[in-house]
Amino acid sequence: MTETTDKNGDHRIGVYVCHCGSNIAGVVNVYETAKWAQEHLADQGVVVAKEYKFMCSSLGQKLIEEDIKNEKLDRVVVAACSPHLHEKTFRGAASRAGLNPYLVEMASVREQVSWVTSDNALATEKAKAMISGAVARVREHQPLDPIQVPINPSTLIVGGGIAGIQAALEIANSGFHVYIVEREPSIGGHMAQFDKTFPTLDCAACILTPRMSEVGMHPNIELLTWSEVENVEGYLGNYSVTVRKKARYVDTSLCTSCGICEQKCPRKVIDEKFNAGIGYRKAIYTPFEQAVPKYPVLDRDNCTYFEKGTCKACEKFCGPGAIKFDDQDEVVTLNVGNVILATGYDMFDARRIPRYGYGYLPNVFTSLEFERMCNAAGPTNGAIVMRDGKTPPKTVGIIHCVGSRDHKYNTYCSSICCMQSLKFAHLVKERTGADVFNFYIDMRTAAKDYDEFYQKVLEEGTNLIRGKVAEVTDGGLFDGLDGKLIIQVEDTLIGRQRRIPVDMVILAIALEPRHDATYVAHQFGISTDVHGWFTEKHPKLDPVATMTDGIFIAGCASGPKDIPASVSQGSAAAARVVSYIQQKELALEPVRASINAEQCSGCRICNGLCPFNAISFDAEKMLSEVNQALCQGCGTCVAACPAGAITGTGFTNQQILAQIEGLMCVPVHLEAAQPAVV
Amino acid sequence: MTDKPKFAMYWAASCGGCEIAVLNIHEKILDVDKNFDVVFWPVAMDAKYKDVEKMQDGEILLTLFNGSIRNQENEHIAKMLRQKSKLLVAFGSCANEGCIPGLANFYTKKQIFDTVYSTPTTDNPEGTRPQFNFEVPEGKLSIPVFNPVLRPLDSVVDVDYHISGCPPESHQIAAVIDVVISVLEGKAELPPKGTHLGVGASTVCDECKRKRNVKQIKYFTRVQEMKEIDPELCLLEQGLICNGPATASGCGALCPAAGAICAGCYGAAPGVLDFGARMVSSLASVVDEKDPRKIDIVMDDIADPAGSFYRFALAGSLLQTGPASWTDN
Amino acid sequence: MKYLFYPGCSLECISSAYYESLLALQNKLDVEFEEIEDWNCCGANEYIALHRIPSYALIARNLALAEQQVDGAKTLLAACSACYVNLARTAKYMGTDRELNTKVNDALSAGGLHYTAGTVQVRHILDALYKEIGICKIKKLVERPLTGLRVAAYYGCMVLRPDPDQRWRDPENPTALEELIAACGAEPVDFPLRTHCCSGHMPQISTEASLELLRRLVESAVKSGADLLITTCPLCQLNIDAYQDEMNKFFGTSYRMPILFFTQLMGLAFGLSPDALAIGREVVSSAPALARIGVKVEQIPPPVKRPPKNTSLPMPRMPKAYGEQL
Amino acid sequence: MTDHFEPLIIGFTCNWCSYRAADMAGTGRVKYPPNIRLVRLMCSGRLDPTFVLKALSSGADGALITGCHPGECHYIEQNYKALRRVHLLKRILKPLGIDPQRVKLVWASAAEGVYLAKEITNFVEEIRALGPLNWPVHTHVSKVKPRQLAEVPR
Amino acid sequence: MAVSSPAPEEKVGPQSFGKASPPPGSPPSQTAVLDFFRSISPGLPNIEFCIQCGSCGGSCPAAALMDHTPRRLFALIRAGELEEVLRSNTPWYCVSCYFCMVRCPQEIHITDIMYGLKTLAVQRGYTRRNKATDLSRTFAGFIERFGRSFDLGIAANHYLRHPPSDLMGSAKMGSELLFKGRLKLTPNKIKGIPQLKKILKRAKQLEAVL
Repeated sequence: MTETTDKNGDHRIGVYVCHCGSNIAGVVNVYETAKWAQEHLADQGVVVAKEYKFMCSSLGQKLIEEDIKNEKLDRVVVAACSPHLHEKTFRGAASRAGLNPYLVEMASVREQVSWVTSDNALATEKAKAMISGAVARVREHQPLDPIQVPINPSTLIVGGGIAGIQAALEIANSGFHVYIVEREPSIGGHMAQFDKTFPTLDCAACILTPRMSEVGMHPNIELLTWSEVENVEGYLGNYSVTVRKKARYVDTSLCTSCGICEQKCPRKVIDEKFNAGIGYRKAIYTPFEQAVPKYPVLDRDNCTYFEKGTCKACEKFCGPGAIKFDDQDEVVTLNVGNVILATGYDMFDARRIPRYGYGYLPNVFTSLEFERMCNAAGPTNGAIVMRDGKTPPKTVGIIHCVGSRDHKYNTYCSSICCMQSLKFAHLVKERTGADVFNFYIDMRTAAKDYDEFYQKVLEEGTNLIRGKVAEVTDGGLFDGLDGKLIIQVEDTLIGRQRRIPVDMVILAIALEPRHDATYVAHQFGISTDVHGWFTEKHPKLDPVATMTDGIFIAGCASGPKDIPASVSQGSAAAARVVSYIQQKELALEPVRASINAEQCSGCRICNGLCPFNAISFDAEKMLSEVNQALCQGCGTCVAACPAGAITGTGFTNQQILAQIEGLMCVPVHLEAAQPAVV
Repeated sequence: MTDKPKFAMYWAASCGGCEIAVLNIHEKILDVDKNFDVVFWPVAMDAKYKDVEKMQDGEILLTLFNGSIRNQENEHIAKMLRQKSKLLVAFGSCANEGCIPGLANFYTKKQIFDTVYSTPTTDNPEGTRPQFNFEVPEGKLSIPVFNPVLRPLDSVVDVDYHISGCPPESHQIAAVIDVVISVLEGKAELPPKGTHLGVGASTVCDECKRKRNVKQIKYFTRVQEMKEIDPELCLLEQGLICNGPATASGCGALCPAAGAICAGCYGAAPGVLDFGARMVSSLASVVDEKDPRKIDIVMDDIADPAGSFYRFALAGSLLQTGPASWTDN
Repeated sequence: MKYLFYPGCSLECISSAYYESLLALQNKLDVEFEEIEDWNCCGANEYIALHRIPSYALIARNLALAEQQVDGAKTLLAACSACYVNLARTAKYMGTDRELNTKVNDALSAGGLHYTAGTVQVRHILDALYKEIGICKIKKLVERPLTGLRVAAYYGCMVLRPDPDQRWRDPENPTALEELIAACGAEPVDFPLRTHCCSGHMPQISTEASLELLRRLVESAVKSGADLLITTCPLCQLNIDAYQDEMNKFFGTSYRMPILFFTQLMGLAFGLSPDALAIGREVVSSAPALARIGVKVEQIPPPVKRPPKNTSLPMPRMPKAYGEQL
Repeated sequence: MTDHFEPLIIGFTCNWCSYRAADMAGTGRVKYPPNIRLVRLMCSGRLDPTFVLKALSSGADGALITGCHPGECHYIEQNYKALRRVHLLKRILKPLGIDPQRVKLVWASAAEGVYLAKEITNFVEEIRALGPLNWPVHTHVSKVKPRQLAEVPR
Repeated sequence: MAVSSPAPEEKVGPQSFGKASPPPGSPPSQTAVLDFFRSISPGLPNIEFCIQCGSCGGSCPAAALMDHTPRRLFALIRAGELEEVLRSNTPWYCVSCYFCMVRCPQEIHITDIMYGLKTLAVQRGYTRRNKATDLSRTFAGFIERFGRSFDLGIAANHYLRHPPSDLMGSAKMGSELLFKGRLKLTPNKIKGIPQLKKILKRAKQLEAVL
């Protein structure tokens, strides 16, 4: 392997030492180094060793190209800066000279030697060592060709919330086909449940509905509502995703969505989903007026017919006979090039904090319940009332940070609750004139016009109390306060404990990752953070991409966001996807693992190691195989294979072992050494 | 008689099992006798070193050398046989990677002697130790010096072929003899130098019949600690440290078939540098823990990591032995 | 089943009722409480206010003695909540805080003692009854169901908090006593302040403040329609029981809310006689309330008239065992 | 050999974090001893114990393995494999009488150039304190020839 | 850690966190503050994480009586106002209900810290003769003497110093308890008193050098 059978230079290697102005030459004796390489590495096949002021300059590159041609070089080592800067440059030069670009190796003598070493002599020695390492390594290099993968132009978007809708429209409008898979009967997501949106207070429905219908009618968009992703296979440009379309018991081809079935259905059930549990729906229903698509769904678990075998009211009254009791789940396979995950968030379960009384104190509501209550199309038609359904509250307490910023629940800040709570304060004032108390730890209103909104709410005379509420109770009251709720809190600004009686409490509950987020992440081969939010490729510079090529994320799937942020992420993700699609074909770095079938023993040790599911096991042949396009080239399986059957191109054992030996052959010179400690 | 090509077999530091394996080829031994003139085989016949010394260089055609290089005698004979033979074959695990005797490399010469000559089980009140050179009235006595480090044959002399195994499978020995004979008869070509005869391209798992799943090891255990062993399932997945995944195939996976772990006597798979490192790397990769403390808890279950991963290959490994042994004399 | 047992000072006299009723349960539940030889006071919350290391040493002495008595039974039960917390906290910190451990053991060694962290499991009686013996078994033992008796469960603080060993699912929303009450055939009422503070040692420090806290408790208990309170803590019992008159005087109220120990209630359900359970030692007599036991109250069927149209919005549904699904 | 001992250390770096950290140290002109020589891997998960043994047995006095912080691996979770391998590797070095401290695992993100430089400096000093490993050169002969296969029937 | 060390330079006044006391007005180094907290409370008190949310003050049943809420104390300590903290009555009104501790979003060991502050206040001689300290002292006295608490004794002792607001009421209650056999006239004494005394003596020495 590393010990080379050919001491008489069957390779013809060129070594090029860059001065980088004085950056390198100022510390490393480049002339001596080049000379040394020429002499001492001749037996390794070094035939040319030159130094030059700026290797990366066009002249420097020319120099290399000429040598490759004239000296018939078959390997090149450039001792200059970090490969992260100029590897591409010198590879380019090589290929222009007709040499396979992957036969070039760089020694980073600037970042790793001249810039970090104080003693010049020692620096020169280290430079030599690194060059000899690079030479030894490059001897083992093999010519490689980049992997070309075609990009399937259609895209899958998981989740039909505002982020998903935005992304879908962007892509569809640029002329490419989009599938939206939505778990619920209608798209719209959480935003459809809201009433007003901060800070502008325009009604959510008014701005969302047009977009929903646009999606519904768009020729390039195919909606799969009431459906869930079952399985994902493939890789960038060529994903094949199987989707289960849950039985709707309504033949959408016949249904005119007249809504008669819903009217006639005798069965009334609590609407846990869209109405957040404070409203009712029928057993056959469309979640809300402007639902897209508007076809109803039959809720099998609550349908009298499925329970008792009689009723069929819907069927009787349905003109076109669209009710289909024998409807079955259907599994379809979608072939797409890219995927955008806009799966959104779940709401924190306030019952986990018993001291706030949600669940047994009737007049404690969650923020989502309250949104529904405010919503003109909601259970109370927008009337703000207490749990009895008629009395409007005279005093309302709004508690921030419920389930956020707390080590027992979620340590992060849910970022929207402050503004949402201020919005609630405004709505309560506006509609009931009640006194409002907002209990906050820190007021976070950092975005355009948000703080102005805060000012506005202050102006309306809302009581803002800085303090995390200790408890909400109906016990231990003085007379005359019966039926009231006592909010016990330390008003940290006056440093005193206060017990504030209110009629109604609203808990601004945290945003949490979807309960099945980690499962979904695993399906698509991406990762989640400790909380379960999807992790971005880079939190700042690449917030919508993931570590897996061709899988993008948008909206709250990667962490709490308000509507503007989610929308812009939708567009961003769409832009990334479109740019991929328009390239039609993509070249991937040929740093890949491959398994030698003859050597593989099928022990299956490597199978579980690949986070990108690139390794599959062929039970027939009892062999494991690597899918070249899925492989990201980390080399973990290479290192793990007990039979040494896996090789990782670009970083083979031979190359690395050779480099180690090469690096070793120049000791840290004792003559040169004043103790080299900084 | 003498025109027959000459055959020799020698044992250095070894147990003699290899010789028995040779005898296990049954009547084929007659072919050996028919085709060869057996000149030197201390176990089988009387022979003197000086007879060998007298021979011409390369006079012996085929020498099967089993056993590792423990002392200067081994070393001397190894060099002599190298000189006298055309084909020197490292025969068996000892000669190839040190085998069980190689485990002595975990200790220094001193520790070894202490163990041998002054433990309670040894009746040696004066604590006498071997004197390599000893003056007696009759003159000077000397016994072979004990090397601080046990080494496999190929780190002392150049070796033409390797036959793995502890001991090598008899049918493979027979096969080798067939080849050599057919070469003699000009029917076949010699395989390239350095070839490992009788070794497969892959590892023991390739020949193992046990069914296996994606590996996720939560704990390690030992046979004696288990209630029962699943006869179907891969031993590794049952928490047993089976060296099968890293051990060159060729033996037919006899041990795992019998419900015993593969100890690794066939040495590392082709192209592999260090046997232990392969086991370390692959096992560690499939341990199903992320928390350093939990990882340590799992790994505490491995009674003797170095011992189990280097049971046969220590003397042939990259490190070969501890630093103390190198300096010790 | 055998347990090491640390009664604590208050059980000696001021809450002897707790002690006696507890012992009375022994053979019913066939458990054995082996009292620690020559145990000393845990120092409540007073000693630790003056000295840090000494207070831990004071407590650790009991642990060390317990360790000597450990044989098979390594669970140490405390009846008094304060004692329980003190013992449990010390046992925990002896394990987690090396510095404290060495110092305390140093001190103990002066008395020829030593405590090895982890040798003794400290638990509260309620915790042991609820988790180890179990509601089912208790149900089986009930001979005289307390049907018709409305009981408010009052936990107080320290049995639930700080819960050093994470014994309870939720330190603010316990269900153990309620389940116990139900098992005894009585009816647990919804008592909002059941985990609130009885004002501890405040009567001695600031009477007014303590009376206010007591008033909240008693009032809320009365509002919740309870016939009597049951508790797990001597101090809670003492405060609510003994200071009720003073409280009434102070606020001009006239509450008579009796408070018993949960062991006494269990005893009754197991068919033991009131005086065997030392019932009657409470200041606010529980006699009127207990008079109802055994008396079948007639269930008058509600008048059949159409209820007014229900406009109310549905409540969020509480799953049965809520903690499980969290 | 003079009594003055200069350790020779081979460092294995992850292309995405620690190698970039090394670049960062460079651009920041953060000085550290030249006793370390870095080998670039795509990921600490590529770290094969063979590399470490090879380094030690061919003259290195120590080996530094660096990778992304747990949970930040560019390849999601491969650095945990490196972590486990190092754990087990140390366990086989000990019985051979090689101080496990000669192998060190350091997490360094692409931003932590200064930190990496500090860690390198520390490690060099630690190794200096442990003294030379000076492995005899004669040990690695023919160890690296690949084993060829026989064409003979098996 | 040398908070209550008897060494003279440690006595430079309440500002001292065991380190050299900072010039007036300048805040103490936060590390010193953390060491301080670790020194007065076992385990890891987590105090560095306090976000001043007031869960503690809100939950505290005795908050009404306190001159500072617990939250405020932590802020004061961070600001170097140790004197005011030690003069504060807050720790003395703590009834150890542990609400603050289970509710604190940052899992700070508030109650333990309160104990710590009490002991420190006592050791540094900040405790005015207030009811709470006296109660503790009386209680402690009985324990050290008998190894058990002695309700009647303690009550008598305490009420002699601080007569209860309505003496008659208390007397009536006392007699009732007595009558119900819930008060003993003589204290119980444990056998191991000498042993206990030795232990506490040693412990106090250790406390001193802490």
